Amino acid sequence: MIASHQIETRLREAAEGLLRDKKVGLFLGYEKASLPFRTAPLFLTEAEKAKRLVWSPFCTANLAVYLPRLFKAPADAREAKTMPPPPAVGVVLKGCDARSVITLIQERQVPREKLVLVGVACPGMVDARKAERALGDQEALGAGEDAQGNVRAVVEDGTEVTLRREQVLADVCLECRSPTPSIHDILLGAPAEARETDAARRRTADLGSETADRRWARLQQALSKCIRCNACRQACPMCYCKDCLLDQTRPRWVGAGTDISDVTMYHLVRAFHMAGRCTECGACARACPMGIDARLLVRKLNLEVEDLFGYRPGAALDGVPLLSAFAMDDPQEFLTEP
Amino acid sequence: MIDKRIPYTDLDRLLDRLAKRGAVYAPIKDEAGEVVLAARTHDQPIVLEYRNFRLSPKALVLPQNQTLMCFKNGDVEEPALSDRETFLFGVRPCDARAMLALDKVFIDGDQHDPYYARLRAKVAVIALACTRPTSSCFCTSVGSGPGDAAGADVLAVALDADLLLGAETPRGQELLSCVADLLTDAPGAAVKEAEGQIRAAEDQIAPVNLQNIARRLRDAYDSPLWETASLKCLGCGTCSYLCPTCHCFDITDDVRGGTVRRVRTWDCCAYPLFTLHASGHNPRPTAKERWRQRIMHKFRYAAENYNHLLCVGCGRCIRNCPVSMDLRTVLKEVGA
Amino acid sequence: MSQTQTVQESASPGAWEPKVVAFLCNWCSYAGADLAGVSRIQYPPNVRIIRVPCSGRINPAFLLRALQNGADAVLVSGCHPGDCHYISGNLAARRKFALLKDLLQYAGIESERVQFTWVSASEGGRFAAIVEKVVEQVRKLGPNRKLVKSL
Amino acid sequence: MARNPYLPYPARIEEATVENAARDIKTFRLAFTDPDTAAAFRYMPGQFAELSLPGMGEAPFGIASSPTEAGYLLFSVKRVGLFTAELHSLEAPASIGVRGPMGKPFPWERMAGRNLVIVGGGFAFTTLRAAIKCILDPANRSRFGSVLVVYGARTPGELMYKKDLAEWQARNDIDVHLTVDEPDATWTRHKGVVPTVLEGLNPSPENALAIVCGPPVMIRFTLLSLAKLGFPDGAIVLSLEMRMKCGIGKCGRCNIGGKYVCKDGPVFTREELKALPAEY
Repeated sequence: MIASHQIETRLREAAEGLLRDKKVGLFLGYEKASLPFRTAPLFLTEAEKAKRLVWSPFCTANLAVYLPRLFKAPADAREAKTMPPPPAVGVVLKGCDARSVITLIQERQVPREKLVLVGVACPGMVDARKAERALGDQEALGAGEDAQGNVRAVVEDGTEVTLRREQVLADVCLECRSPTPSIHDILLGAPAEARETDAARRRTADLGSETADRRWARLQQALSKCIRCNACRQACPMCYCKDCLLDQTRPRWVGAGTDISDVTMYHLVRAFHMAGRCTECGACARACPMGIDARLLVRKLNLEVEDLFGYRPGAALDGVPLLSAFAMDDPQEFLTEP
Repeated sequence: MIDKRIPYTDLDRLLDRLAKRGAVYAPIKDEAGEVVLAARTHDQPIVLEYRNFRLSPKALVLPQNQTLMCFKNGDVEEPALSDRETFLFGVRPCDARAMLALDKVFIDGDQHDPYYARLRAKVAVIALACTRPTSSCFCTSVGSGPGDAAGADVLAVALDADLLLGAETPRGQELLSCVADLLTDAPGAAVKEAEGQIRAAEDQIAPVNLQNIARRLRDAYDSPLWETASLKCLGCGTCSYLCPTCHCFDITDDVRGGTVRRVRTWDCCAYPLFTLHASGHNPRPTAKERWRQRIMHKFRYAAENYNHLLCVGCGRCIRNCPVSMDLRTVLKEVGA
Repeated sequence: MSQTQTVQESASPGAWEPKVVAFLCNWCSYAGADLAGVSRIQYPPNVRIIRVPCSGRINPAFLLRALQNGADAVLVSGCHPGDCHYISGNLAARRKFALLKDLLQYAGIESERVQFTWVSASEGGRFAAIVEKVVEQVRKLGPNRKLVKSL
Repeated sequence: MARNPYLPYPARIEEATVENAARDIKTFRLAFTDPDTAAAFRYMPGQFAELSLPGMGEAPFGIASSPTEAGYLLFSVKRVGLFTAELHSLEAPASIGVRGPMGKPFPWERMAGRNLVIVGGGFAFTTLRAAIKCILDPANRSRFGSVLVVYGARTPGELMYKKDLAEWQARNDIDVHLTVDEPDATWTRHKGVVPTVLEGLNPSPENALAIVCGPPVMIRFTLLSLAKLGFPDGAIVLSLEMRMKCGIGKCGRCNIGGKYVCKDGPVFTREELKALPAEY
């Protein structure tokens, strides 16, 4: 494993070079956040400020979420004339983020030629909530990483606590099958060995032989905490629709409040719109302020997508989006026959 | 003023007494082991070790879904509301203060809001002073603090052996008098200890310079700061929905058959639809204007209109922002 | 008056009858249903038909919305593969439906409540048989209580 | 106890008339079903009300009638969104809710004794019609100086309130100038945009007050013209529109700076607006 600080140094050099040589007008990376176990997205436009960039096990955000809005098509003819052409954008990508970018390129939301992709072979990122929970009663004042990739935190009473890496890695990282970006212009870090994750992926989506009523009750229980803040949707790089069905009022598909029926509608609709598109970055679950496993439904859908159609969203740039295509012999065992 | 004491062993009796009069909300552990403010049940012990609740208690006075009226067969029905009292035990001082801020908006103004007012009138707050603030707390900078009694009817401080209590309003006095038999006068040493504890908590909180913040924000309305600070905003409602003072709402109609329910739901200024006109025009078209509105509303417009900030420094927005936005950064930079 | 018609509640619980909302494509299945009627083929009157241009036009939200508004089941029917008036609308829909059915089943909505089939314009008998089957299955399941929004 | 401000007063649509050639503006004449409400609903031109249709929600509209027209309320509504489409589909005697009156009216105390310059464009003429009706009422007319009206629309067919316009043109205590961008064969009045016509008429700013309502572009250029004519900012009155929900300053969306259009507006002087951020 290459130490984070070495990657950080090279990342800063790369960003500085790209900005200085005007290869990009904007560089998206991470900077230090005010709270431990976190980083904040950084919109960098000046080469001199490249030192603000950080690389650590806390670079969780999927920066691909910002790309569609940076390359948003002009709203009307007037805007088309007055809007300056978007600059080329450099962006730091982990394996999952790269899958998102691939999907965005496939869906023609971002132009590949305007992107400089700085991939980092990702060793897995820390789930801030897991880390906080692991500290129990104590609050961390600062956090870093040791040579083995374990997390070290300084807590309130001044003591230093080491949290074992496996203990605090995000679930989504434990399930990740392509931690090294499959698409990149620059690659930092040594490609990590892909984990054997299929069992982990299936286990998390398996409800065994539970009855429909039990499954429904479990879903309702999980969603009952939802406050409809839209964080899961807004954090998702695939949720770029200009007019989201969930916001439409003419007709209004989903009521505005937290009636459990509307909450369930919200999550079913959102999940289904991810079918064949979710790149399993975990942004939705991370964003949820209520700690809901927002991947609950999508995780299962992704397994189906792969089992039924052999499709892995974001795996390859030349793939056709699953639901934009069809085959005469697609499975249809689910159909009702007289 | 803190002058009474009750041993922890009698706390349940005190809450039982309150439960006879109305609903008691108290800190208990939920199924995930997180301490939440929830309706107290007998099988769940009260917990006193917690920083603050993930959700502020604002939903108890400003429910996320509030039925305003129902239309049925051409008639309009207003929802019946129970008149039972609601006791909030263990609310942190910041959240208690937030209720005062909401009062400014919904009650004190030229138009009082009957739905809020009815719920609010029933609520009595027994606040629990903070002993262990978090690194995202900045209550001391918005005129509050770990021992702030504003908004509390009774302020409590948890010491090792006892809970100290003091009435802060006539309502609080009435409450304590109805449980007077469970209370004894707090010895001076205990009161001193409580004060020391609060001061120690205060010292842990990093201040944010909010001197003349309304004026600084007025002068900084056109600052490039808003654009840079809002770039990473995802436009979700986490900050607003968790905020104890954010109160903006939407009114929509739910239809089912011949019945229509007009319902008020929380809304958020970070959403593009919040201000979108039917014509397509949007006075706050980008995250820049919307993020500026959020800060201006809390620290400038509210100061101008109510002489009261719409922020209590609880830090929920900081802790929960998916992209780690920290409004303290903007507040520090603005006009600095 | 409102954007969504609500399926009326039955008069009393004892008199419950399954309510099935059927989304039929204009070119094949709607004509198939029509043929069933013209041919006087008996089928249960529990089905409420909504005509759509093509099964490919159906947004899963239509089906969810029907369930939310009190339908006990939804049935979607399009042209047989290869027969789509728009060449491939039903083929694109087939992938969606396969996943939607799985998703809803996983969520805990009984698979009998969300059914898909193909009926051609000449298959009046098939349409009647399918409706009969769906209604029978739903009758066994009882009224749908999941996702239903009550005011 | 004060009445619940969220409860609409029940009313009925008595008449719905199409106002323009494009047929997307209708004027609805409403009457309260309860005579006590009718007596209690006291308003002045410039104020607005929230119309309510159960199942569709509510939307704010300027009141187009004058309190001198007793017994009914007028609202002219353009079909643009969800609510207005539904409203346009209704006919007498459909029931409808009315919540209000809301906001501050035109500054009637300040208008008294002054010469009034009333400038309107397109379908934003609604509350201006109310104001003119009120001014021209025999009981009120003597309280004001001269009244000059400039009203413009894209085409002759888009001018609203044709009956009123004809009536006003026949009077000698009001000077009405109509203008269109694209005249048809029968058009005999002004041609051109409102600000140009206004400048041509050259009204004196002396002891005068201008009231301006119209689309944003018209407002922008009319303000330039008024400045050229010497009208000080304090003597220019504007009426704003915003997305609203509660109408009573709580829901937090119609504010411009610290002012709420629903309760501090919708009528502002240009001077007041200049002190506010340009977020409208």
